[in-house]
Amino acid sequence: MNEEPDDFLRAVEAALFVAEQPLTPAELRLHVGEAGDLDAALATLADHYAGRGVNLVERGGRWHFQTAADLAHILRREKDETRKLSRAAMETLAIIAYHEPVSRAEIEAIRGVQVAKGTLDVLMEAGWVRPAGRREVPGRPLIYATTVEFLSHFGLSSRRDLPGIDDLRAAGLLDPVDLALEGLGAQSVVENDDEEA
Amino acid sequence: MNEEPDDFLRAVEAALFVAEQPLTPAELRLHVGEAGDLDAALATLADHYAGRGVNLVERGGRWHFQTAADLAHILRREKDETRKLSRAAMETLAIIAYHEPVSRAEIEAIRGVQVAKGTLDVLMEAGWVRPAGRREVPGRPLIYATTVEFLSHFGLSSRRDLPGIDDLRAAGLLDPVDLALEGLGAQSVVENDDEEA
Amino acid sequence: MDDLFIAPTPPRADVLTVSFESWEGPLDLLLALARTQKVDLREISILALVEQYLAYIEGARKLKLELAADYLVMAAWLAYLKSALLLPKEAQPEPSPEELALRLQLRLQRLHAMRESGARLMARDRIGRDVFVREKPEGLRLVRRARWDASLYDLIQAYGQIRARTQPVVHMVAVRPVMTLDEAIQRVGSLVGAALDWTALEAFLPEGRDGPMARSALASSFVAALELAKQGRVEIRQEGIFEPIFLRASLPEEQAERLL
Repeated sequence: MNEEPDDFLRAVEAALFVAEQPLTPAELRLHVGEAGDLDAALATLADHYAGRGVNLVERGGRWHFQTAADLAHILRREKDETRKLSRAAMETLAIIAYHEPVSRAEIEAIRGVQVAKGTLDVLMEAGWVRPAGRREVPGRPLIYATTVEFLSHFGLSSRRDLPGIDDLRAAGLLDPVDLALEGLGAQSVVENDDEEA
Repeated sequence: MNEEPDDFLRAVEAALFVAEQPLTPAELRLHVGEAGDLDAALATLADHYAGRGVNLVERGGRWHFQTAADLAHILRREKDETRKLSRAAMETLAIIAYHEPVSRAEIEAIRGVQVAKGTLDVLMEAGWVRPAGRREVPGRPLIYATTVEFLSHFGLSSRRDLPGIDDLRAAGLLDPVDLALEGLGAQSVVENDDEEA
Repeated sequence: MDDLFIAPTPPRADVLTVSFESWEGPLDLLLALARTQKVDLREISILALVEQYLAYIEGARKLKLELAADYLVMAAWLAYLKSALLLPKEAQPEPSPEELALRLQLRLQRLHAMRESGARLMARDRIGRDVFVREKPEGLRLVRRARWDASLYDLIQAYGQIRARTQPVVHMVAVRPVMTLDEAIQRVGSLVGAALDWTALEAFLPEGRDGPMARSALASSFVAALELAKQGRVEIRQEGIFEPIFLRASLPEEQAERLL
């Protein structure tokens, strides 16, 4: 059954293998010449490759090789990369968590700094923040809230588990640590650390 | 004989088929997983494709599919016409391949002329030659060696496959002139090659 | 690629119009000349080769061809080698001309070997010329999935920092040990009515105070006394400078007249 393929068959096989595009029989003929039974060769090849990792298929009169559908998963390898959330993203997430649902403008008012476009995207991509409708005020801004994944990632059973302001103060987390560096700023500073996010 | 290939074999086949570059077994493993005898699968595949229009070959430890050489005439297109290397580039490439690693001065000693500015550049641009550190002699000259791409391009499994390399080595033709002279029993070698040039 | 297999056409003895640009230096020319002698470079006659080369250079000179200096240097060196080789053995200089000739031969062999190897390399089945790989492989994709590294501590710390940064700052002034003027007026005003006779200022001070509080109370009570005197509510008496100060409530006018 696995006979040595003849040269015509090999030529068809090679031509299909290197082709940039699926080929019609007429296009194949330009390579493999007029001699030889092209239909038979294609049928033989399709049969030969049927159970393999690569199949020869015909779509709309054009032939091409493609990987077997059940192997798609191996052609795409996922790799986890642990990355640190930027400070801007971390702060935005914290504000959403403590004040949800909040609009972007509200986040900016609390942070005292503009929220760059990518920041919310990163948080949504991480699966921690979701759009939660619109605020019924002029402009109907989108409002954001945290997700269930947010709770599970941070080990919270509910948002009520978040430490309150008094807890934060007691833990010294309200002490102005970096103020000297940051500038006492309620002035709008467009942050630029979002690219890291 | 033409048994149904198992899923591991099919996965290896598919991964090699879609890969943009020749793959090392380690790179393949990232896709096909740790289970399965990869060496055996590669050998089986290479064997399976041996007489076909497409062959599985190993070049410098990396595997890829390519069309059978005897089908070149049907697959070659005008645009495929490879840029012809100058004689200088060709000789320089041969010297690097057969003598590697080799410094520019050593290339010049063999060729009897300076290596023109563009020659090494052309070879490096083609991806066939790379700088391979420095020779620990006065002046610490850069030394050059060939690349894995060189092996794939010229269809060599390894440098041992360089045509005639064993004969050349046996004949002492890969030794420097000084060393050859010593071997021939010539006494007091004080000449410097360069004055002949 | 054909030119790789055949060395550039070797010059015929009678044709010297070959352009020197076709040679890659004197060694290249020598190799081409050597190959007109014999296929096996190990058996060429160096003396004959030298004569060939010199004749070639001489012919070029007759044609007034511009010759690169290295061809002339080689010619001079070969002329020297030739004369040394022709000397009787015992008169030969060091290093021996035989050795020099052997060196030249070895160099020609090596260049020849590399030239042939280069040609054989080029003649192999080359990707893109003889064998072909897929034009547009789909490629094995590596999907990088970001896993964000953030702990609850990071979260609450970030929130703490925002709050610390954006809370309006409230200045709380610590309570200091003072008796205000208002307090003193209140106190002195009420106490002075209770005493009918002259009473020392110190008697109006709150008891059990010392230190800054006592001094503040004394100063405030004195100023309160002056204020009350100005309002006509108390009278102040002092015998002399630094003497004790006495206060008493000022009597209503009719009462004062009766007492006088």
